[in-house]
Amino acid sequence: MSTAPLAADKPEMLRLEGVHKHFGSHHVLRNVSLSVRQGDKVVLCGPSGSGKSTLIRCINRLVSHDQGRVLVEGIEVSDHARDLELIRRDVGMVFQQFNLFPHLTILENCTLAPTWARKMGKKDAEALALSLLERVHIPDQAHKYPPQLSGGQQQRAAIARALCMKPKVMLFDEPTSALDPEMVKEVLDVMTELAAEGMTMICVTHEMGFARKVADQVVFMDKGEIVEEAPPEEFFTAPRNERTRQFLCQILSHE
Amino acid sequence: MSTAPLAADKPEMLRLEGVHKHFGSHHVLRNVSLSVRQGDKVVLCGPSGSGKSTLIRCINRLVSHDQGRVLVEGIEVSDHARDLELIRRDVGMVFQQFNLFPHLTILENCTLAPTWARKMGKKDAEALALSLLERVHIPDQAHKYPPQLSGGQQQRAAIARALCMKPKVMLFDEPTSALDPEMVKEVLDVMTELAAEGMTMICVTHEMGFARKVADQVVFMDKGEIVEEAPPEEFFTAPRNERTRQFLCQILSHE
Amino acid sequence: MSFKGKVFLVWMLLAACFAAFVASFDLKLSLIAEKLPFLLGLHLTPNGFIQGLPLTLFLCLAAMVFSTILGFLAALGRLSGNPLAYGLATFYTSFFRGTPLLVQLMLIYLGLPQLGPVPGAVPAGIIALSLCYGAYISEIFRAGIQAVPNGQREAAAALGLPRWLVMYKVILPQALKLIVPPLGAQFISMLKDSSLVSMVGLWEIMFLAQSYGRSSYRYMEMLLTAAVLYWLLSIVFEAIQARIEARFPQGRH
Amino acid sequence: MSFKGKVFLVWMLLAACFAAFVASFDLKLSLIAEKLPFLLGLHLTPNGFIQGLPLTLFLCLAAMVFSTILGFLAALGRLSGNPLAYGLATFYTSFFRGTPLLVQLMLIYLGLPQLGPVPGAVPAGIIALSLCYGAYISEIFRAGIQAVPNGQREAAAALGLPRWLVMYKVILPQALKLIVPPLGAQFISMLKDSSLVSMVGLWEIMFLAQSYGRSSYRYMEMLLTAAVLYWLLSIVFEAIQARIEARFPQGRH
Amino acid sequence: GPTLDRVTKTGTMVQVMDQSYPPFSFLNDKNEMDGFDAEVAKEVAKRLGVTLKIETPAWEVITAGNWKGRWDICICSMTPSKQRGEVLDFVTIYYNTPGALVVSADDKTTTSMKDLNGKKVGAQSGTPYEEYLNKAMHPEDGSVVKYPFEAVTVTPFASEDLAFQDLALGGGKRLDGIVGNLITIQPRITQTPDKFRVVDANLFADPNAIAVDKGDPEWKAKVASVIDDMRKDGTLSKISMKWIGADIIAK
Ligand SMILES: Nc1ncnc2c1ncn2[C@@H]1O[C@H](COP(=O)(O)OP(=O)(O)OP(=O)(O)O)[C@@H](O)[C@H]1O
Ligand SMILES: Nc1ncnc2c1ncn2[C@@H]1O[C@H](COP(=O)(O)OP(=O)(O)OP(=O)(O)O)[C@@H](O)[C@H]1O
Ligand SMILES: [Mg+2]
Ligand SMILES: [Mg+2]
Repeated sequence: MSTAPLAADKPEMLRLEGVHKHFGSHHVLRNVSLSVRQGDKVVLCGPSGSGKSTLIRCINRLVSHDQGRVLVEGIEVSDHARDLELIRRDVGMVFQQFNLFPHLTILENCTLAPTWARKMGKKDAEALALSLLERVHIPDQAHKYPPQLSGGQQQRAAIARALCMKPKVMLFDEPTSALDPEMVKEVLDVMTELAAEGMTMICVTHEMGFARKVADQVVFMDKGEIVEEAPPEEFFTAPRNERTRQFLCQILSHE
Repeated sequence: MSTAPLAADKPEMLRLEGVHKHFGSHHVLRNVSLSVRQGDKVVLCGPSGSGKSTLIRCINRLVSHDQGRVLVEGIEVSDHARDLELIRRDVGMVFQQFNLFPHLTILENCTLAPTWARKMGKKDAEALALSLLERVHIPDQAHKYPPQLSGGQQQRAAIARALCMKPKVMLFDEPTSALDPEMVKEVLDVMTELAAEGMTMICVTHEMGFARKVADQVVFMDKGEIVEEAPPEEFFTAPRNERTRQFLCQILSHE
Repeated sequence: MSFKGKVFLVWMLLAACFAAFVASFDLKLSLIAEKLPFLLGLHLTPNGFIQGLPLTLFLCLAAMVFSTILGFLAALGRLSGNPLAYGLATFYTSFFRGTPLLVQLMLIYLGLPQLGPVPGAVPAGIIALSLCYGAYISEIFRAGIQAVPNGQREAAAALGLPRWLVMYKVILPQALKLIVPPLGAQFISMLKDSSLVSMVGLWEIMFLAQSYGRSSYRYMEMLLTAAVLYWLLSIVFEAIQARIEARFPQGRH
Repeated sequence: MSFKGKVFLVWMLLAACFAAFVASFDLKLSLIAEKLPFLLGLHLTPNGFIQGLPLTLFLCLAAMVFSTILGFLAALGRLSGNPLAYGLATFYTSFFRGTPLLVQLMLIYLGLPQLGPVPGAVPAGIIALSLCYGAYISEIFRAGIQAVPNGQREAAAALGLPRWLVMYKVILPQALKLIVPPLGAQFISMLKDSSLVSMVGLWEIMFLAQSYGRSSYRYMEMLLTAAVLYWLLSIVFEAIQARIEARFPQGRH
Repeated sequence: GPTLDRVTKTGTMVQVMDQSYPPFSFLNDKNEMDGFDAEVAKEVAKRLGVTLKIETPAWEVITAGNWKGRWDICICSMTPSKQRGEVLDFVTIYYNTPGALVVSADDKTTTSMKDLNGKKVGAQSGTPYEEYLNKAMHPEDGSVVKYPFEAVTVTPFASEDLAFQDLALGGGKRLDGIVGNLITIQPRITQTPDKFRVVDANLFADPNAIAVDKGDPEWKAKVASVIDDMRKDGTLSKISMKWIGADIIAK
């Protein structure tokens, strides 16, 4: 009988220890610690400006932290260029604004990194890209340019692009908040499928339906601190912290 | 006993008769007719690209229609510059991207049109602007520049700016879809208050909670046509058209 | 040491290298000292007119004003739907961007008299510089005006503001942020191109430098002196430009 | 009639006005006909070297290549965090933007021999044009590179691509769209500034026009001929630029 | 005529001359135009009883003619020729000067123009010296010029300075020789000793005339008579001795 092993048994993928970050005099992350095991799905939420993006950008060092340690698979993230490139290849990232390369076709977007950074052959890279485009349900868009696609299609292409590097962790930074409402679902569906396949994921999102359904752990941030960290049932039904309660009330009230 | 008069008794504010619009060879509005009486609140929804924005832009001629007639208070909207300026002063508009003037303070944003187009004195215009900023709950932001405000505050400032011209109709084009989720509520609240005060409103939005609560009439567009037009109870519970049903299913499913 | 400090050091080093290179020419510094007051325009010409640096500055400042006005009008023409305005504006820019300033100056100085008016050297110089640079500047204004997001125009129009007011109160103030940097670059070019008007006998910096250089048979000394003056002027221009840029509000939503 | 048709009519009208103005100079057309083949470079110089239009084109094309490379490198320097690279790049651009091309040409043509190498007229001209325009072009590259949204850089970095590859495959191709138009404008300026290298005895268009004009005392005829040649060349340049621009994908998300 | 009327009416005579052609015209230490031509002009103005104003546009602009009342007279070392005569009137030839050949001081072999056959010889463009090298002189008086060489590679320069800078690098580096006005060359050689050597000091005689705009015979006659007086009473010769150190006045 094969059941998923208990979370505690799985190896640790990511670890943040007492991370601080300042932008000028602005203290954006305050003593943030977090541990994510293989296969975990973490949803990160909190008000605008609370430091969610900064936090997940510290993981692949698009932002460099001032203090504390960030470890990916046990390797400390630092400015060492070679190490950094290796870590980044294992950590996929999906942005709110898609950030597809508009001058390349969807297929070229997907094969660029595998051919250059993974030294994959052109044929292999294209085959891999096509299979992943299939997985996000847009195989027929491979030869179009990003601006020719709808927002939802672009975001799914961006997910495929990240998956082409065969990452071990995926970071999502509000992947659906720039989308028209009818397209939100198609992207969330792809993310749900990815979660079901066992991908380790950290996801900044305000789609609480998705959080309820997919997350193992919901993390709530405010003013640079992790205020609450709980499994979704507990988080939504019995938030311990007053700030969490307020936040949930605000974003759920108009649904 | 003062009750609201029956809708049919109220004078007609807006009327579209068989309006067509092409962008090049792309037929964007197909024989659209619509009538809005004073005090009516109409919510317009439909998939991306269905022509919602184009439709409401035809009303104040940010887009010029090819065929059919558009009447505002019985005056036909045409290219006649003087008439057009007069009509536009009576029709307020709020955009998805706020479109505040970033080089002017919020107060200056609000007083620009009254002083130049309504020839109001500077003092009067400022007093009016401050009272309206109060009404949208941001009187303390009057002397800041737009980029210094949060999205929700900016959108409320944009509503105040439009109200400063004392318009008879307000057009809203997805006023909350560029906002962070915690800010959606504060804008919808202001719009609900405005509706309660009897403003005639046409509102493109996907906030179905708002539509249920405020609208007299919900209009569903697809591919340039008005497909369904019904009071909210009927629209949400018993949509007659298949396309409406599909759309509602898509955007309500992940809430 | 700070980044700025290090950069300053690098500059000093390079300036020293340049000075060493120049020193290898075996320059007669006494000549420079003797002629500098004239280049700086501390004296008037025998005709009682300004000369040297003040004349260069005067020509440029006048041409700046006129070329900016011309450039703005031509930009409106290029953005206009009126075929006459559009045709005029494009013909103007094509001709004045496509032909050498020297030819334009000669057409005005030697050609205009054929039609009647006989322009003096100063007006001819200012007209030529203004027309030529107006053509370049029109492109800058056009790009700046077009870069203002269309939403701004729409929001202003939706408020019922007349078109000129939209341009004056909403578009131009925002376009300026994009217009000022390339405009400053054009003015620095103009500074140096103004030396061409020595053709019509104006004693600006380059004219004096060349005259002195030839009559003393010390061409390099004078050219270098002129170069340093132009360099200083352009550094001053850049500083002014940076000041103006700094006054624009930073953010855009 | 279509807008284009009307604009064409306006152009024809203006061209006719211009022709009438020029005709009022009482030009000796036979002289133009006689000298045109030389200006067009249909014959070689007595030295067996190219002259006239082909020489102008050759100088410009060579200087275009070198100034673009220089400009790109200087732009990288200005965007770099390394104080040496930054200092070098800013010193270079400040000097070559701030001083007249004439002085730069003289420094290279007459100054370099002091250090040893005696550059010929053609290399000196190309070096001077390249250095001078490289300084302007660096500013264009800098602005173009900076205008590519930061998200592009971040997305590429997040994929683990090394920095040079991010520049080469992601940033530059997108920056080109913003770089090409002002670059084209610079090349058109360069076309006309290349006439300055006649100073060192290169028989390009302006040199020939001026010497024929001087020796026949028919200065206007020759200047106008040169002007028309430059104008035509710049129209051709603009057409090529428009073609290149048209090849860029239109949309941006 | 119009020029004479204007000079009488305004009491000023506007003299136009080259900005730098020492010792005939140049900016002196007081920043005033000075030299042989300037002094002749001063004297002419004095005798006409008017004040003198000097303007210095580019040579091309002066020789384009059609002065439109901008300038009244050009005492500016202009060599008369048939073509120039079409746009300007020549009052009188006031001095002659020899054309000279200069080579680099380190060039010990060149003894005449003949030795420079096929070599690079520089001259200021638009001058009789360039025409001489091109074997294309057309003197106004119709005299025939002798050319004691087959063909040289003519290298025209916008200014003589650059030609001399090139020659100063050494014979054959960029240039083998220069043909120019002996009188303008002389001070240059004294200023920069050990660089140049005059090979032939009398290639041909170059006449220099006073020019006025076309269409005013009265003014032309008036200037001619003033110059004639100055020639007769020795004033011109005195000025010549002062600036040139020799009497080059055309008799
Ligand atoms: N590069 C930067 N320079 C300066 N300040 C920054 C920078 N990036 C972020 N900040 C500031 O840091 C704070 C946290 O930003 P962050 O983007 O992490 O918030 P967030 O929680 O992702 O908010 P949002 O929901 O708006 O994306 C904000 O106050 C922001 O203004
Ligand atoms: N200025 C324009 N030029 C050309 N096509 C246009 C223009 N404006 C809109 N369109 C096209 O017209 C169609 C309808 O556009 P419109 O903006 O009205 O749709 P919408 O219903 O408002 O969609 P969304 O929800 O994305 O705002 C779309 O296909 C769009 O591409
Ligand atoms: Mg964020
Ligand atoms: Mg829309």
